[in-house]
Amino acid sequence: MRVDKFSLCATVVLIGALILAGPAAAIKIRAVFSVTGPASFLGDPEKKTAEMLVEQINAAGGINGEKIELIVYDTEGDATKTNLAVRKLITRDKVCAIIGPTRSGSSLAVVPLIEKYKIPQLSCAANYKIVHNEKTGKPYKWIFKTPQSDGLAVEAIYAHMQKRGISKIALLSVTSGFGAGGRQELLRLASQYGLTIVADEKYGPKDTDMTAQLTKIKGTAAQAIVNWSIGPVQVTVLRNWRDLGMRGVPFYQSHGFGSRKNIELAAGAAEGVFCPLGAMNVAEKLPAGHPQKQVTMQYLKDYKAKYNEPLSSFGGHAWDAIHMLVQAIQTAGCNKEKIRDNLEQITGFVGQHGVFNMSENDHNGLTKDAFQMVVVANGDWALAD
Amino acid sequence: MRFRWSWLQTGIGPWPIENALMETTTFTSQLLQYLITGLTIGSIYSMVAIGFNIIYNVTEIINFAQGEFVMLGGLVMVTLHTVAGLNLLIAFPLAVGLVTLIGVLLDRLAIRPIRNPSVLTLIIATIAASILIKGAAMLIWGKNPHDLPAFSGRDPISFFGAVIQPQYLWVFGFLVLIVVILTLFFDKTIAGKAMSACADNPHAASLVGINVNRMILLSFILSAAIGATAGIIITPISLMEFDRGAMLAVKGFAAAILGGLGSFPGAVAGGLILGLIESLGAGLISSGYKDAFALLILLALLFFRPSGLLGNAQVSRIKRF
Amino acid sequence: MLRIRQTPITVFALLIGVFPLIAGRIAVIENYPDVMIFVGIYCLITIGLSLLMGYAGQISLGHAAFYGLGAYVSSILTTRYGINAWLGMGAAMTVTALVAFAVGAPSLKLKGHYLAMATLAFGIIVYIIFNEETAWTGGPDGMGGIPGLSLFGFEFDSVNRYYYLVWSIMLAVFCFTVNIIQSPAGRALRALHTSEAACGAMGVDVARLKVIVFVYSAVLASLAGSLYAHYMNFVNPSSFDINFAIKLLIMIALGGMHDIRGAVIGTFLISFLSLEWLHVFEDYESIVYGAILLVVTVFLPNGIAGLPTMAGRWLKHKSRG
Amino acid sequence: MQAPVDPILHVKQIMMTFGGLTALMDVGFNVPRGIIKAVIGPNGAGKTTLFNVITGYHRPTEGSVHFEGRQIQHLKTHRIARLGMSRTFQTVELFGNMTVLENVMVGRHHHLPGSLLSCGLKLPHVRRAEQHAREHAMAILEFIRLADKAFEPAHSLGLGEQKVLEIGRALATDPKMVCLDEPAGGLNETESGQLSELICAVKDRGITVLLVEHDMKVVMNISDEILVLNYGQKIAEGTPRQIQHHPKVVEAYLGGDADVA
Repeated sequence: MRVDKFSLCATVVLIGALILAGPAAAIKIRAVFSVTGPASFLGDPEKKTAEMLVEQINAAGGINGEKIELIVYDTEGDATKTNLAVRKLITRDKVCAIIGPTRSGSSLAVVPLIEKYKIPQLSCAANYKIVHNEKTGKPYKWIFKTPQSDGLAVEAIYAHMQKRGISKIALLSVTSGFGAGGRQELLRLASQYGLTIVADEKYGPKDTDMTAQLTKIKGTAAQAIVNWSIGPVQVTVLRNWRDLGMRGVPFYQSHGFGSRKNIELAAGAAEGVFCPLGAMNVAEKLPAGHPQKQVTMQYLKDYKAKYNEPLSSFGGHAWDAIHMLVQAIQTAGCNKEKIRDNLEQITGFVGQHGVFNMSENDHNGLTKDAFQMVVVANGDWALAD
Repeated sequence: MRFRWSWLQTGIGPWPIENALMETTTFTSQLLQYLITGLTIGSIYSMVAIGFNIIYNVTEIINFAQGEFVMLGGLVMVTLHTVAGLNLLIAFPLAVGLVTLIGVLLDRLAIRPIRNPSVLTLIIATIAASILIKGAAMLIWGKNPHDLPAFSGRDPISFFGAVIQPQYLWVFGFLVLIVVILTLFFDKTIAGKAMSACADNPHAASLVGINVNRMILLSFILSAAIGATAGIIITPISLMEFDRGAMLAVKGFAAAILGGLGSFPGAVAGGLILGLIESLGAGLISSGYKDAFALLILLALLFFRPSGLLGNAQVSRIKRF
Repeated sequence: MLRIRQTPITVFALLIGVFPLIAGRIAVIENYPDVMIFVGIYCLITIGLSLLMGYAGQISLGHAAFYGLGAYVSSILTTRYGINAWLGMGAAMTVTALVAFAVGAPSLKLKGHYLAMATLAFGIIVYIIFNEETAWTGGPDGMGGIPGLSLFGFEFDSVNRYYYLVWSIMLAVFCFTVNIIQSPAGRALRALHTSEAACGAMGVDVARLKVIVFVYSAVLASLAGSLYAHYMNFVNPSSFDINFAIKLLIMIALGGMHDIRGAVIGTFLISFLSLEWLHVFEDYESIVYGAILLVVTVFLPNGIAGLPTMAGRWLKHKSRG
Repeated sequence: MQAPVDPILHVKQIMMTFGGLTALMDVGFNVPRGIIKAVIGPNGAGKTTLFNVITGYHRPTEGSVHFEGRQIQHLKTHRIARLGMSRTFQTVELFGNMTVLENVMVGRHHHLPGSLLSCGLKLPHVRRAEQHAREHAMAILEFIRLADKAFEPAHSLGLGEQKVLEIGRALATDPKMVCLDEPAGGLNETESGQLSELICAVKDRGITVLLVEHDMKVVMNISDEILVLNYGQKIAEGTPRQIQHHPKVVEAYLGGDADVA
């Protein structure tokens, strides 16, 4: 029987094309960010950053020649949707590792899942409970997170206050996961820094005015105010503070304030406000010798070039997560156990939000040195002393 | 370069700390501040509640997209005034006009096409529209909040120890203006009287030759215009972003119910009372529970006066649901 | 005349039974059983709500709160006091029934939009309590470590196992509720919707019947909440907010208010749209969602369950020329 | 049928005011057992208000209502219904989307087990009771001659049939007395003739009838006693013959421009 030459050639070409086109089973990474919904202003820069980085890495040949396949699932900041998405990417997509979620609530919601299915995860949410099993007092085995824990930001703020001789403070927080997480740490750590909390006020994430809360604080002996919130309310509260003539009471924002857009929106009311920020927010202001100078400047440049919008500190969490994961995969391939072990052994990793030193007892790897105390001056950040 | 305390350089100097407290805050001035803040927020709620009432009176619908009008008002104004650089006096009416157009579209595309509707179907249509508008706004204006410059600067005015932002005065002013214009409209114009007739008894109104469809359209126009106005004047105080509408709609709805659905004095009173409860509750009792206080009082009131403060039980009985 | 036949229910039950076996073999829908667990849980709420809203004609925007109560009470009892999960669920249902009675008895005297506001207010207050009572609920961060369910040593720990658990409960509740609808009580309920006055004259205790149905639907929501909590092993307040209450309303309206089967169809559709299908639209998701809702409301004012009737009418119209 | 001496309904000095408006003033009368009593009067005379007071839809400002020797003015509607007093409505209040049979079966409601648990589980006694109720309702439909339309939706009936069905539904509650609010309103000659027959047939079953009616022909033909209201006050009471010639009644009807008898 004669073999048709044409069909033979066609088959060979086809098989060849399949081998070439179907990249040797790309490394599957999935990210779960709240790209839409109430926390979209956090998830959006994270998604953009992750996509940009994967593009860069793949353009440079991927990891050991293997391309990364990244798909971002939108959680809308919702616990149920996050649960579904994570379960889907574990059971259906069979991923090597997970990046995200964006919000503390969603991240805490999938802790049981991650631990059960044993998938390395790098969360981009802040709450320390994500990497701290309250029952054992140790980190969850499979979960890591890149954002600095609220406690570190609180310590940075409190240390600064202590230096300034402040002893009575007022707290303001938004009634969301972010605000509640920060408030808890603020209350917990106050006594260690010799601080008395004289007011503990809250407001809703969509409130239009916080004058009432500030007026109440005005009537106390508070020497400084700490505010813990994200989104438009953290700007509104600043304006109310300014309008009430309370500039004499120093105002500390959380690290959630880390976007220049917020200074702009505050329309001058942010002048003199303190804020603990990761190095990436003040990249240009860092001294040349600063360890993070180079990576932060590079990210800033790339992001601006690609998306032409101001950098947000939340994108930096995704940056840290992707890069650490890539580093872990380099020697582990898609071996989940090994990826996890590698992640735990990361030391001296220079990221956007600090220098990470992971360990068995610390799945965040940052200290309060990850924060620079920054003050708003002339409409821009400046390093505070 | 390291930065040193900005106020030391500018001479506002708070140090030593005790200076910060030099300005004594008495309880009365605090109370006054709560009242001022409450009335300002309340005025916005009132405006949203008035918007609810106008549409409710003619159609018996609670328009859940009412909050989106407010959001759109603010964001359209941002585009016209700060992005396109139009003068305030031109941008304001233009923004209101554009949002009104959305109101017309809402009526034409979502309300009118529904045949033999039940009131609940209509409500779902407005919910659907609000989801759609919110989604579109996210694409157009992005996910971040936007700001407008205050109409007459941001230098606060001192008032017996309390502080008033100039924008607060604009908020009060516009509430008064809206109330005056609406009163004149309903009392003096044919269209206004026809609308009141529709509100009292739509069936009878159509019998005497009033074009009920046109009145519904007019109600959407008016309500969108008022919503947009509220959005424009609140944005300099609290910024505006695509998903702010829902919260304002809920508060406005609560205000409308508190005052009695369909009653304009009720809407104004309901809004102001709601604002005051929130502000006083936050200031004097607990800020975490301030929204809960307002709603608890609303519930208690409803149990004793099932038609709200100034609502008419007889009228609400004719209305379908 | 409403007669729900047995055969379609049996077929439906069989389909539900074999679905995981089929879905497990098709990669694209491999995760659908997982989604279906939530569909089943939501169905429990909408079945009760449909009875309350579609049959008894009483609107409620407070059922997200009952759902939340079910979730939190059984979570707190199991995690803090180590109580057996099934007992916890029973306790949660009892607590919810008591709360529903306390809220329902005075609220259900209210009419139409006033009732909507009262239940909405209750829902928001409960939501605020979930957020604020951190010592009990863990606050906005939520609470984890909630144990899964097991029966005589059999753990419902995989998707498929929980799927069968949820859907067995759901089908039992569905049949139970269908029986109620076709019983004297159900007949009285449907009568109530048309004319409360006439119902009273027939010796039907209208107020009592309303409260009973309100409590029944609340208990179902509570059961759903407990099932949710023990599946997720985690709860946080935002799963029980107003948005969820409105989503329930949409599910029922979209499926068809006056038909309990409609509630199930609507729940399927909205759950799959929002949990699975619409994600491909990314930022356009909310626009597409709103548009779908709007189109369905405009063209199918009686919901999807009303489709056969509409089609029948259309065919009749056609054949007549 | 022998009428017992004690009246089935005793209305004592009813006063009813809405806001500042007095709708009923010192209205008092008796309805002896087993008769047909009509309440007539010009529009706005307070007839429907009187009905609403008797059947528990309004609570009188003053005065009392006694049904079978029991005070009922403070009771809720459904309690009064269960004591054996049922009613129809001036504007037809049928359950339009339900079938004719189901409408009548609603009238059997308080004779049926109603607990959600037993209904939901479809316990045998529920089924038996339901079967019984169905038979009972069919018998009533036979009586009101609507049996052939038992499975049609109520809203598809003509007005005359709807009015009849309302009476049938009221009968299903096993009442001792029915209150009919303008049963002949809007009906043509033939229909009101049939209706008169039906009302008499109801009386023959031993059920007392109280009716408000504008159609004087119907009233004069079937009533045993008539009560006349004007401006919320009782102006006359007596047999049809007495009423026809009562000077106050003639004045009330001819003096105002209300419909003339």
